[in-house]
Amino acid sequence: MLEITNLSHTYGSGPSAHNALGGINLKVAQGELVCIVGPSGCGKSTLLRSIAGLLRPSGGQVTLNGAQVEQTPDNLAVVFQDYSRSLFPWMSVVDNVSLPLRRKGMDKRQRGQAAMEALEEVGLDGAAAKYPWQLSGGMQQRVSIARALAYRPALLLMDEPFGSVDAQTREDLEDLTLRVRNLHNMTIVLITHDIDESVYVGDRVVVLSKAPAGIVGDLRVDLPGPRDQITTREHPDFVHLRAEVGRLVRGMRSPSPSTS
Amino acid sequence: MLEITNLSHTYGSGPSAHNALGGINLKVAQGELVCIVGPSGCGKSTLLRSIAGLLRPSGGQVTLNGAQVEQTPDNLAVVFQDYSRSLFPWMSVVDNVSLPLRRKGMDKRQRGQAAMEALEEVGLDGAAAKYPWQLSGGMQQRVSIARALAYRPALLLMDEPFGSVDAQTREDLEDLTLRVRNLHNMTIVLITHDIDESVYVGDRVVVLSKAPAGIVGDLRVDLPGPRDQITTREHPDFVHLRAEVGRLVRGMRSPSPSTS
Amino acid sequence: MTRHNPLDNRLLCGALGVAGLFCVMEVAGRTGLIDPLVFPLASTVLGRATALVTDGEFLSDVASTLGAWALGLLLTVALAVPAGFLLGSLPRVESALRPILEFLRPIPSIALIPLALAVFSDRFDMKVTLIVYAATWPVLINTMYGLKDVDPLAKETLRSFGFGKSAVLWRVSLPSTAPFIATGVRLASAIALIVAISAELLGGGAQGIGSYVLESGGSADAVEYIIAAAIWAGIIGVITNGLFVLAERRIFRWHTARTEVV
Amino acid sequence: GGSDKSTDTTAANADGLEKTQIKIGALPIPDSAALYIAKDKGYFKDEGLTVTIEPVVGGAQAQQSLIGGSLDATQTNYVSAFLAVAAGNKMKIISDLYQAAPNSFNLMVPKDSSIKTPADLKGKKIAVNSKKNIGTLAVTSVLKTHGLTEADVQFLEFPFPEMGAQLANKVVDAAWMTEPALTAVQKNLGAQKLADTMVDSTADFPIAGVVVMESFATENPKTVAAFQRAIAKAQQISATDRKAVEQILPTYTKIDAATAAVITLGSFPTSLDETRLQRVADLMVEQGYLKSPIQAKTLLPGNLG
Amino acid sequence: MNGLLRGVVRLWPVPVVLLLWELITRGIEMLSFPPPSQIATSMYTMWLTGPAERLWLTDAALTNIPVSIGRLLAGWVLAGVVGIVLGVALGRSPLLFRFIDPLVQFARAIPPPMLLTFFMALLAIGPRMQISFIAFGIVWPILINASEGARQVDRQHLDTARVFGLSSGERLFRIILPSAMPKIFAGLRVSLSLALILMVLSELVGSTDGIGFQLLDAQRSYDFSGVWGTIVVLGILGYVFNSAFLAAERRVLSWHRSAKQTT
Ligand SMILES: Nc1ncnc2c1ncn2[C@@H]1O[C@H](COP(=O)(O)OP(=O)(O)OP(=O)(O)O)[C@@H](O)[C@H]1O
Ligand SMILES: Nc1ncnc2c1ncn2[C@@H]1O[C@H](COP(=O)(O)OP(=O)(O)OP(=O)(O)O)[C@@H](O)[C@H]1O
Ligand SMILES: [Mg+2]
Ligand SMILES: [Mg+2]
Repeated sequence: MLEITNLSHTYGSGPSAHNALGGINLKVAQGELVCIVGPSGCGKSTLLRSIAGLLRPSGGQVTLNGAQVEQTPDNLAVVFQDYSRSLFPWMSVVDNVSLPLRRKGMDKRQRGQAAMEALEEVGLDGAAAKYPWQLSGGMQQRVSIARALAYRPALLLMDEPFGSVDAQTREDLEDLTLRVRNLHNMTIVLITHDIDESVYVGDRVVVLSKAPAGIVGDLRVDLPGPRDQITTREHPDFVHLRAEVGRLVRGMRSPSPSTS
Repeated sequence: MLEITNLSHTYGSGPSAHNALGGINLKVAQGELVCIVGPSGCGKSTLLRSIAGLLRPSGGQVTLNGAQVEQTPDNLAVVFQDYSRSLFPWMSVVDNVSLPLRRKGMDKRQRGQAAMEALEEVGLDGAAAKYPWQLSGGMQQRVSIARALAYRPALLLMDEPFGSVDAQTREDLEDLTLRVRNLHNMTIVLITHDIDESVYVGDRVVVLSKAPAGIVGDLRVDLPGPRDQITTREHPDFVHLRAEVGRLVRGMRSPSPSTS
Repeated sequence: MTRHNPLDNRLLCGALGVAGLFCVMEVAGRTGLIDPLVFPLASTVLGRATALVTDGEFLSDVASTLGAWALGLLLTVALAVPAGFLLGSLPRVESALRPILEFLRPIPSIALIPLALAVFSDRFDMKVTLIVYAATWPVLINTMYGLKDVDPLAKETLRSFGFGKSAVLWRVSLPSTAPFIATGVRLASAIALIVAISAELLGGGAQGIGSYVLESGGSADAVEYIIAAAIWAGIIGVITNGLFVLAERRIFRWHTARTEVV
Repeated sequence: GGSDKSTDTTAANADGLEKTQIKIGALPIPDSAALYIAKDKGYFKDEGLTVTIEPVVGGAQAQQSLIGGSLDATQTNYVSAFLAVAAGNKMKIISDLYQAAPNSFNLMVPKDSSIKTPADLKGKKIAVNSKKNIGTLAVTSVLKTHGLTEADVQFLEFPFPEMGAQLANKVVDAAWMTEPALTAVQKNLGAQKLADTMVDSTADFPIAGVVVMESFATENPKTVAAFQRAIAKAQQISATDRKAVEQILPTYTKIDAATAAVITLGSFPTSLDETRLQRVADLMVEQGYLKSPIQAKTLLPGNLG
Repeated sequence: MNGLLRGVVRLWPVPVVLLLWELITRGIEMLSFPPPSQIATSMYTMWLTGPAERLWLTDAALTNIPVSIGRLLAGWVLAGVVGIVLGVALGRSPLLFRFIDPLVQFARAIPPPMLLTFFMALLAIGPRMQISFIAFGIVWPILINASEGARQVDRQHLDTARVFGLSSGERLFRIILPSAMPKIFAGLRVSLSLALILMVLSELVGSTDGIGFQLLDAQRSYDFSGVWGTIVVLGILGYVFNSAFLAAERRVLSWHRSAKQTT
């Protein structure tokens, strides 16, 4: 479904240029959930923005269902890393969630209902009438997740979507994502820093190296489904995979914070 | 050093009022590192803002070294949850870090040097001349950590400071925080969602309940120092404490994301 | 990777736009849509305007107007920006002074010219005062609006490091308000030019673009002179605005980089 | 403000003048020809005066400049001067400059206008350069002789150069005009003369002179006298030598030599005559411009109060 | 009631300034600067000595003030519509901007008194010409602010809109306009005061009614308390308009104020 060929990107030009992506090749099949992990600043968000057509890469190309991505493709949703700035402060929470649903040809009532359902699923039905700036960080993040899930996109891109919530909510949101994916056969690319999470939710885990980002590992996660927070995490394959991913990420790290 | 008595806060008024803090009592000793955990949206950031004197609480009071906090107290640093908005887009990274040092009576050269050292410690010496909006999310977060640490405050407040970085960097930053705390005898209040982290870095872990937030647990962490990412985490007390905290957080969760 | 799309050239596009308007006016005149007797042909006016370039008298008039403009604008900024900060950061003072300011603001500087004539023994001073009076408002208002737009978290960051009010003002409020102020100054710059010329036009005087128009007032084709001078006023406006924009782009790269259309 | 602030109040020089630097306001119209002739021919210099002539917009504005002190003297029309004095301003007329001649101020109508005599103006719109001024005064007296009053018409203010356009656009039905616009509308638009407004009670009507603040006149009697002598010489030339006027016009107005040669000029009186001025004041009283009579002689220097 | 009282109390600087002004003008005794008491008297006779059944308004008040306000508001609304539409278009289309911007900068630097010549030539004098003249003269702050506001939408907001495939209409009405609103309002507010100025100007030449006409009339008659009276009326009108505008703004931009509030 999604095919990335030789994708590279350089920010700026001249001596201050920064080569963020150095020729990435990646195929994602329909209905697959691919997790991307890699050190901070390696180029994960850049990759995601290229897939979303928000950034014109310096080289290579992204094709989606055979067509090259030039503009932002249809039927796509993104949960941005900087979620608080991606919510519109002049709209209430429920309006923020229902806004994209206009494209789905729903009428006002349907939109409101779908938005309320999505908010309920992330545990925010009580905050529907509030404005984003009246919410805590984690609640804002959940609004942007609800917005993306309510949209039921064919391709969902998530950039560290569960970073600001507590452990229990995080697990619930992981399960919610898996459930929605299965129900609607979505393709998902999810960036995360949590190696356990990447193995738990992913069908595949792709490990990126430090700048310029390249793929240093692409592990298939063959855990028995349906996944479960307790049994899956205790599964020997899980423990093995997570150690493997950990090793890959660690090995690829570049100038580490000084440990003097 | 820090004493919080009966602190309560309500946002707004009338029917849409939201009672975020419901009478919190807490004492933090000089040099202590207290971790605060609690469900998303319970009021952790609100508590932190009250301590920083950025929010006038509806009731109760905060005293610091015997004096009531009315204004922002001296010799304080904060790492905000919404770190990207707390960096100044019109200044380079190194200027962002060195700005607060003006208050320390350092001259320009000293400030630059201290800022560069701090950036090095968080692994960002290469990005000193860039602007915040040219950095990735995790890098921005590290800039704001570097800024706080370079300042060497007597009291350091951190609101989910390591949420956007990869696992390895996170561990390095945890150790960095502990090291700087020991060197300069700082008092630190750290909000986190990672229960392991709270036990690993904290001298105490305080668990808050869902709105209105109250303290449901206050656990002393008596792990042998100096802490170490591998041995400490394997220590039986660590495993025990983390399970304890996990139970407390889970127990106090309110309307959970639907798990149908 | 360098593309040479002519449409990327600002100057070329601008020139095309101007030429387009010129042609429309000329055609309107030639087809009688606008009676050339009532309003001269674009080409006639252009000829007249071009001839002014070699008119030493006109050039010294332009210099004199620009002198008042520059001084007036400088004083405006020196006055309105601090005032905007004062009013924006001291709500009590603002609410006390608001009735007076809001009363003064809509009073046309042009209606004040006869009164100003009776007060000032020097026309230059009078011009500059009127310029400051009229140009202050956009700078003041933009400063106050910009101040309201400062990200509170940025302010809190500095406050949390123990910086005082003035430091927050100087290091956060000023830089993040600066783009707003710049827009205000850009608006004010045109107003200053307008007021300078209007004051010459309605108050008399020996020097200035307005006086030049005044001197030609007795001529049979005075309208041509008025329009030719108006064209020069417009051109000066385009040039000064261009300079301001250029400066803004340099100074506020941090602002445009995050927001501008790519 | 006040005249105390005016420029360079030098102590008595060789001629005993109180003040040698004078700034005078003038309109760029034929009325002020003598000022420029006096400057051009060096008559001011002969009297020890250095005179700067600054363009002004109109009588009212120029008088405000006198009060403020940016001008020492100014050309003004007499109607404005009397109105200003009646309002309480203390001013003196020190020289006469211009006087109406036949066909120097005409009411014009468009080429194909249905208005044939001033009596047809009932309910019509008339353009004048300034309301409550010499134009309305003169037009009203023409209307009176045709059985109409001021209330029968509507006066609209337009600058002289724009009146042609307003006639052509039928915004106004008639326009009260003077040179050079008068010639221009005849030539360009074929506009026609409806009436000469300077006949009967306004025949040879005094139009414009030079005024100063009363305080200026009392403080600088010798300077005023020197100024008057210089103007008198220049008026003598203007009155007798049309060529001299035609030559000076292009130097301070944008009237070219060819136009200057054909336009109708008023006359240039060589003395300041109180009885002539009194006609203006009386007509103004008659038409209600002034509430109470004014003695013209109180406006001449030497008659204080 | 409480709010009203507070509103009145807030006006305390007004009497203070009036008193000072009275003392100063009495002190300097200049004809062109009559004391406020005299101005008040002349305002009263000018506008408030009519018959009781018309609320004591005189003919002058009833003919001049409403027509002026009508022209002013018509011009302002016209300028608002044109300014916002064109400004947002310029702000969002770099190409259009490159073509039109010099003309915009050119046009807004032309002094209105000179512009009047042009407008009188284009449109015969009358309300049509006056309204378009006012609109033309005041459109610039709205246009420039709107284009600036539309250009400087937070890129994250636009990316979000693009990602969710919002149509261009939704992008415009739900993202760009709301983000540009604060700036647009700043422009509208500046223009409202400018409109008053342009209204006066448009009534100075060739008009037969309006506040500007009355101002001119007073000037021509050397009636300085009349001149000041009209100036005061302009000030009062400006104050009233501005207060009404601010009230509207507070409603429309409530999200903006709260979102930007320091806690
Ligand atoms: N400005 C505000 N206006 C109204 N309500 C607010 C405001 N700020 C916060 N709240 C409410 O107060 C509660 C606590 O918010 P707070 O930011 O302290 O939560 P938190 O514990 O930091 O959560 P998180 O872990 O998600 O950041 C939330 O329910 C939120 O909706
Ligand atoms: N607008 C920009 N201009 C210049 N450099 C940029 C810009 N945006 C990103 N970069 C650089 O590109 C690199 C990759 O950034 P990116 O945001 O893709 O990282 P990331 O993998 O998402 O990191 P994180 O996990 O910290 O979010 C970083 O080194 C950053 O400094
Ligand atoms: Mg990222
Ligand atoms: Mg929080």
